[in-house]
Amino acid sequence: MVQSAKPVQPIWCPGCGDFGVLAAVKKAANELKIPQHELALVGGIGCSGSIHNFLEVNGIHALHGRLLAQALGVKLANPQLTVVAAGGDGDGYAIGMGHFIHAFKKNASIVYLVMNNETYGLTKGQASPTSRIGFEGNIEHPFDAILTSLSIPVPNFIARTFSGDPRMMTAILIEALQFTRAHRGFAFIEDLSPCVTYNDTYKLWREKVQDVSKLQGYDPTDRQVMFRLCQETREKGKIPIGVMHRPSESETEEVGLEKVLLPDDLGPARADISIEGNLAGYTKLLRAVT
Amino acid sequence: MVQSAKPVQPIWCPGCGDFGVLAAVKKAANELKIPQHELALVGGIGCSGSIHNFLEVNGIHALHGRLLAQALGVKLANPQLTVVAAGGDGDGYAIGMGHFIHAFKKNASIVYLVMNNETYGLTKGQASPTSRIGFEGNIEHPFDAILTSLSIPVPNFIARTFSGDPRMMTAILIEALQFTRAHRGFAFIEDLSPCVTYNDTYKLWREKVQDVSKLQGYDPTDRQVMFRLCQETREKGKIPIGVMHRPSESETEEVGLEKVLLPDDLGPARADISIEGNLAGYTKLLRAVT
Amino acid sequence: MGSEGMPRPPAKILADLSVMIGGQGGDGTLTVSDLLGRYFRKIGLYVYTSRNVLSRIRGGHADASVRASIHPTAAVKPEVDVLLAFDEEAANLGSKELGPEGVIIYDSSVFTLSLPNSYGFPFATLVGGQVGQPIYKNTAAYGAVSVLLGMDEPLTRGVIEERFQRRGAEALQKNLKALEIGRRAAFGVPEIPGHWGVQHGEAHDQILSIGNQAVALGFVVGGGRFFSGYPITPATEIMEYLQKYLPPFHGVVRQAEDELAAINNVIGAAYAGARVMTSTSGPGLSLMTEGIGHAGAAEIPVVVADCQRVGPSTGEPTRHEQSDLAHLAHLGHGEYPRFIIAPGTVLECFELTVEALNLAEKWRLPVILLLDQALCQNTVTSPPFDAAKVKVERGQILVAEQIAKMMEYKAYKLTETGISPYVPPGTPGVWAEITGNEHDEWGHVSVAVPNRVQMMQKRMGKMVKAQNDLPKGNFFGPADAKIGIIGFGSTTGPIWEAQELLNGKRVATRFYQPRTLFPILVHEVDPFLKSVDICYVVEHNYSGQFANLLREAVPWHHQKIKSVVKYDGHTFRALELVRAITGGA
Amino acid sequence: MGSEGMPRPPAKILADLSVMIGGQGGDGTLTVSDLLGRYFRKIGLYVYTSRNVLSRIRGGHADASVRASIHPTAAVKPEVDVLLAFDEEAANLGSKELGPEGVIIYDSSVFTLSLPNSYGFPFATLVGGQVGQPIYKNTAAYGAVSVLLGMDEPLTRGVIEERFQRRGAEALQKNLKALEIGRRAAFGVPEIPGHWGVQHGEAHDQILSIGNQAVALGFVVGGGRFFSGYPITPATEIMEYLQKYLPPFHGVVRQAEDELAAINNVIGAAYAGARVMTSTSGPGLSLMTEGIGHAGAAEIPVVVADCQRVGPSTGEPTRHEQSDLAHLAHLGHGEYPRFIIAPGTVLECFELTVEALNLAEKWRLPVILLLDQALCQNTVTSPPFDAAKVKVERGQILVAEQIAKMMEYKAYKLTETGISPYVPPGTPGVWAEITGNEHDEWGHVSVAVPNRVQMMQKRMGKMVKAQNDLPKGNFFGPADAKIGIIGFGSTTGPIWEAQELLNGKRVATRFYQPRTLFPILVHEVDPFLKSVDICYVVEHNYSGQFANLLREAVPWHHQKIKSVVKYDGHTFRALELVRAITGGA
Ligand SMILES: Cc1ncc(C[n+]2csc(CCOP(=O)(O)OP(=O)(O)O)c2C)c(N)n1
Ligand SMILES: Cc1ncc(C[n+]2csc(CCOP(=O)(O)OP(=O)(O)O)c2C)c(N)n1
Ligand code: SF4
Ligand code: SF4
Ligand SMILES: [Mg+2]
Ligand SMILES: [Mg+2]
Repeated sequence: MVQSAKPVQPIWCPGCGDFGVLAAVKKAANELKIPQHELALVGGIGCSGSIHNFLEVNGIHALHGRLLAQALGVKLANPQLTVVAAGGDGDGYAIGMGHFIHAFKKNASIVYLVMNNETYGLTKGQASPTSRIGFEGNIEHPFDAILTSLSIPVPNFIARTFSGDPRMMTAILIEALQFTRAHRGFAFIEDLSPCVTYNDTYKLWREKVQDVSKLQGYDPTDRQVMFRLCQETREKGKIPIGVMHRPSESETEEVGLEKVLLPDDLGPARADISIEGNLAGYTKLLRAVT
Repeated sequence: MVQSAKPVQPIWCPGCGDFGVLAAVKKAANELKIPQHELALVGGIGCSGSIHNFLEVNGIHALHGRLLAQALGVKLANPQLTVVAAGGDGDGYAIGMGHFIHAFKKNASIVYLVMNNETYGLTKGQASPTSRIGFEGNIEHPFDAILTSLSIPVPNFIARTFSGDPRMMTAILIEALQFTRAHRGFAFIEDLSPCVTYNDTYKLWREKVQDVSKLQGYDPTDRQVMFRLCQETREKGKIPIGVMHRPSESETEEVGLEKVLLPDDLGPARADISIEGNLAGYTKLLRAVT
Repeated sequence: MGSEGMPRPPAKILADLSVMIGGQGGDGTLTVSDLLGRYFRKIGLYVYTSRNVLSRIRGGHADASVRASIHPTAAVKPEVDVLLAFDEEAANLGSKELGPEGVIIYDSSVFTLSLPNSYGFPFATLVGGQVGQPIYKNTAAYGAVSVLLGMDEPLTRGVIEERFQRRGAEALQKNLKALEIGRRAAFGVPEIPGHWGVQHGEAHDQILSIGNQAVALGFVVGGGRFFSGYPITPATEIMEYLQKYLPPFHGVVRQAEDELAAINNVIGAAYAGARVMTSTSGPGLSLMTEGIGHAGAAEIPVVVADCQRVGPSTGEPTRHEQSDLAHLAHLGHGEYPRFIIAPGTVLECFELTVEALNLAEKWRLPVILLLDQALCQNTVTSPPFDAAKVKVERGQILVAEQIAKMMEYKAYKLTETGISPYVPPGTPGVWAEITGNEHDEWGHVSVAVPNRVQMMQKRMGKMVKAQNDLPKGNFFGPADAKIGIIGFGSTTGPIWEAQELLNGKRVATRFYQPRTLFPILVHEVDPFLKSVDICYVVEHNYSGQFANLLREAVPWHHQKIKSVVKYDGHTFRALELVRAITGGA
Repeated sequence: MGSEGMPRPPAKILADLSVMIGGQGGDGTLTVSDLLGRYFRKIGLYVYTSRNVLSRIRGGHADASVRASIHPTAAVKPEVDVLLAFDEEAANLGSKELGPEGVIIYDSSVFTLSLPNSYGFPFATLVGGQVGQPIYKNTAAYGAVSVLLGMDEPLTRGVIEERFQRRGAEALQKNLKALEIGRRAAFGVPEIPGHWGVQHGEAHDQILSIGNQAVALGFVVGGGRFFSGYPITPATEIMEYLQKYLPPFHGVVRQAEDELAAINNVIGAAYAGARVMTSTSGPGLSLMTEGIGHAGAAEIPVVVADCQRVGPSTGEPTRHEQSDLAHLAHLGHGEYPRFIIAPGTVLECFELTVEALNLAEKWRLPVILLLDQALCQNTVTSPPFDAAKVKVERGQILVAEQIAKMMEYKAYKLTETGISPYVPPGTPGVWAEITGNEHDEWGHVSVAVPNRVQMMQKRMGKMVKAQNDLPKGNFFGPADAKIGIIGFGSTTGPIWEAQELLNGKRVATRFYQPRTLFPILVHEVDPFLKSVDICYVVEHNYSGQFANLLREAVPWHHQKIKSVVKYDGHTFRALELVRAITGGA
């Protein structure tokens, strides 16, 4: 077999939450038997965003905040690829906020994995959009990506996981991958992934996480219910985790953007672009200009 | 008196919804007796964004999508100014989406007025993030800025108005201005402002608007209630208008970002920056470097 | 003449004429110029139309002009023969450009004029009364002009049918009625009918197109299959044409949420193996700066079409300029290779778009297709585009059989040419790391010193090694002329015309139209500058940006380089160039 | 010596020494270099420390070096005297730089070395056992080095107390304990104690600082009151210092959501009348392209500090380069004026930040403060900064009395200098329109031709009219030297040192350190280039960007201009420059 790029040693600090995500990605890809060459991982810039370097798959290191924009291009160019975008909370919710909101709306079948450590790890611990008030002088209310994603009226898959709960994390990631591989649309997972160096929240989060599926009235097909449950959980000082929106099959049967645009699945990257193969069509096109 | 820049004739098409906004701004500023030199209007790029050219106030024409970022700088540099940012839906929800979401979070006391015509007027009628499916080939679900703004856990003022209902529009604008002038934080108004040339929705919207204050259970201090009411109204094919979030006095007493950062109100633009006036402080600062 | 009411000499037959149409935005000036352009093309003339509009939807002064000639032309005629004015401002502005024998036709329901050779018709009132909607006044005015120029009646109608049939029967009928109204009115004034004649031409093989359309077509035929863009004047039409053209060929067009998304969308798609492009203008281009640099560092082939308009900042969105060149040549923090190629005609827009796609993939780097507002939006006759002549060259994209023979696949393999063969994701049995961080051959992040130096040399070396692969310049005029002219993009048209005018004055010039603007092709420029005593570098910007690039690349010729610049938003007139070159009237 | 165990000659006293500390990220190499730097400064030496770290938080090779000398220095010493290695990689890499008499001290709990003059101590094991946490091994190693260099014991401790007291009593105690462990171990090896001595110096008036701190202080003292930025290496410290420094002076510092917000935040604040700055590095700078152009078009005074790092794209975030210059000189679509000024020392970082603020407000345009990683982050002794010497010049910002006398206030009034007096919003009785669209004197959008030409000339003319107001260059070396050197930013240090080395070889050189890089000050450059036969332009990039700007500005000197470039992420060593200039070893 041809030798491809080998994974390098993770650059993460020992104990970093991102190791949990790496393990879950490996497990999920194994379980679903996704061929390595069909998995394309688009990384953000940050500690978290280097995850693709530690896996044997197609990896592209995007620009800070632009991973979703690049991932969209990858998916639409070749809808057969399983595309995972993975990066940090700074990358996704600060500089990347515009693309983040639009990713729900565009609804390409990409898994987006945010490793939320409530800080900018790689630049040494500044406050991020999810930082609590008081952290490194932060005076802004933390952004809750789950609440906001529930506000966008598109049937996406939405979940939050915790690196300290690898079972749930892996199960949800598998579900998200299945969702996107069935071309059902965009799947967003925010993983609570502590930064042991600048914001070690392992202990705190272990106490605070609340599995939403255990709450009364849990119904991940109903945005209003989930919006309320998540908000109430927050008000109680807890952090809701679990699947927050699981649209029904009927809502999402192959509505992924790539399917809408390319129902025959033969996308830009695999189309025949030879002149011979297209001469009739081209000639007709050009003749129409008079 | 010194002659300052005179307003020019609006460049808008006859009947454009933006005329309604212009009238409301004039009326509100009059009613509140805001001195012209204290009003700073930051315009976006688009038909709507040129509104400051038609008023006798301080106007700055920002870049496409950057009006909130510039408005923030204006307000923090001189908290005494009444700052209004005004632009289109393309400007605010497409290219400006990142700053839009962060404006709620940052919570500077700025009024942000989006003239939503569900299209890009100035570039001749392409689909915008709020366009309905089918409009100019649009295949994306329209973005509902009110729902999303209700998802951000900060006590902002949130409302939607309709240019076809100038009374409500003016009243709400006055309230928003009062809110920001009292340094209570960010105030967002989305005005439904039809583009008669590329997307004439006057008739349609007149039929569809629903004053939320008339709905049972209306409670603008409760985000969950309003989230539900707005979503239900949408599901009935109506467009909710009115005040969607009116935080209580106790939540917002002078929490505007500029007050938090500059409690003495003497901001960057008006501080004494002479060497003489600061020599003692500077000397102490520099002596600390050894 | 005319206004005296005396029997006239036989009508003068024009072989090169210009009609200018002016009014308020929304008056339909562009429609009239379009109709006239279609007509003239049908009688075998070469046609060039230009526009002069504001960045607003209705109101404000707007004008357009149509030139028709038995000779190829891509420039505004120095003097206007017929001025059609819908309001007084248009009459005043336009009359300054009117030739001594020029005729003004105007809408007398709006204003009156007392200039010689001016004829008022109450188009708006007449049409308002008889068709019910005064907006059709422009078609009536077209009718009056058709009478003035003795245009063939069925063909005059035919052009309207061609243009309006898509709009439905009612719109068509109303336009035809307005046409009749205009013609009848014109026949009522004795000096008008057949005042002039228009010579028929031989250019029957030509098509009528604009640069933006040619770029869109070149993209499709060149194998482009993924496009993402964001609306911006004067680039939007490229996206709009592609929205129509691409889907039947398994292509995708996305309107992105902004230009940051657009450039990163195409980077992602190119990474995945598609041929891609985005198009924009100044403000959007500035926003793409980081993205284009990423493509340069990660060696991802993207084409960026820049439809230049007046800068800086929001500037004058609808006006013409060529002031992004210096920015593009030095675009982005750090250093990476890029090619900037610039078509000078609509046909070259088609051809060089294909070439841009080929070059990007062959050399694996960003290619800038540099356009300008006049080239993008002005209608001009062109030889038709021929798909059979197009060559799609993908460079070293490896297919399954090649891969099977390989021991290893390194996405950034160091090679003689600096080009690393590429395998897109999804190809069985291989994968790779792609990154904009400095990296080793495997795509792994590396800061090792020898690797850094090699990788910089690999990438930057492409700009030297590719020189013979880059589009060659065109040369016009005698090789022994001692006066040189350099110009690119839409200045080619006015320069050709200036060369002819200078020829008439026995001033021989040689015009070098570079089509690769960056890197400067020293092997072309150096002999050219050697061959002349002086060289005028003609461009639409303040600083003389191309002249500056020349000074940097061939400083030994600096004394010969003279900048001729214009930065007022309007294209050069041939006479301005003649004056600049002869140093007087 | 040493390893033979023979009685040694009396200790050699070093007057210029270099200690290199290498290991894995997280080993605390920067802490050791900081401690040594503090110590040497206290004994009156000039100190220069540099770093070489990876863009990751822990692990991977990282090193730092400290130079201390009785003479001023801002360059890495050609040869290392003491190498402190925490792992094998550090020993291997570092030993290449070791001088013939150099000594290696290493952590023998991790590896063993068989090189001459190398002494292993099991720092991690010792500290792990006695302090409980092996991470304090770096302080132990500092202790060993202090013994090797015969450093004064109380002062060695004092430096630790100074640095760690903020961290609390426990951390301090542990560090002091680790110090003792290291010292005791070193005393156990006969060759170590007082192996060398370190000469005391006279530089007691100096402070120890980095460029980023000096910029932050210059900003405050220069009247800067609004800063918005986004974290990015190597610029982040500017924001972090300002977060501490500004609030007491009614200043505001914001961490923005991205660089687009940062530049537009400062534009808004400058419009409102505050003195502003943002700071960033390559990727952020590219994102600010559109915003900086807006400031140029709308005539809003902003200062942008660019802390250059290795590009292109994400490049090498922690490494040194000067490759954004060409980008900055041509930044943005369209054309607008800007000044690029470049300090060469930490003191100049302070002074020119003030100057940047003055120039921006006086000329009403964007000013780029061009820095580089070495200048930004390397610690160096510097004369202290003096607030009393600072001049805050606000240009023509009008106050109430002036306004009262005016008939009209036009924000873009055409004047002789091109500068329009400014009245910030909030000033009673006046208001204005400010825009990045082309505009007339009132700030109303205009596409009128004569207005466009005047406004372009107004703005662009500033770059000519301001020439005498821009920071002058420094000249070093005899005026009659025939070999010229040009270099800017942090290359000044190595160039000074090269000049001295060349002096020793009787090669006289004259060094011109321009502090205004754009526009090129022809009145400075031209006579300088006239005065020399050849001129080496020394810079950290691939293309020779400043040399290219010179070719463009003074092409007649092109034959004298020789580029000396380095783009491997590391600063020039003086010897490399000597070799480049003498053309051999
Ligand atoms: C345009 C740009 N701005 C800033 C940076 C510097 N930068 C690198 S990583 C990072 C933030 C990382 O935070 P996050 O995304 O939360 O990732 P983490 O390291 O916490 O996993 C920043 C600001 C950059 N690379 N590019
Ligand atoms: C960076 C940038 N991209 C694109 C444009 C072109 N542009 C001008 S206005 C506009 C959209 C206007 O739509 P909207 O904001 O909804 O305003 P409207 O005209 O509908 O009021 C666009 C895309 C620009 N000026 N700058
Ligand atoms: S700094 Fe934080 S986020 Fe980065 S690798 Fe270390 S623990 Fe993980
Ligand atoms: S195009 Fe639409 S938005 Fe623009 S001025 Fe006309 S009606 Fe208003
Ligand atoms: Mg993070
Ligand atoms: Mg709009």
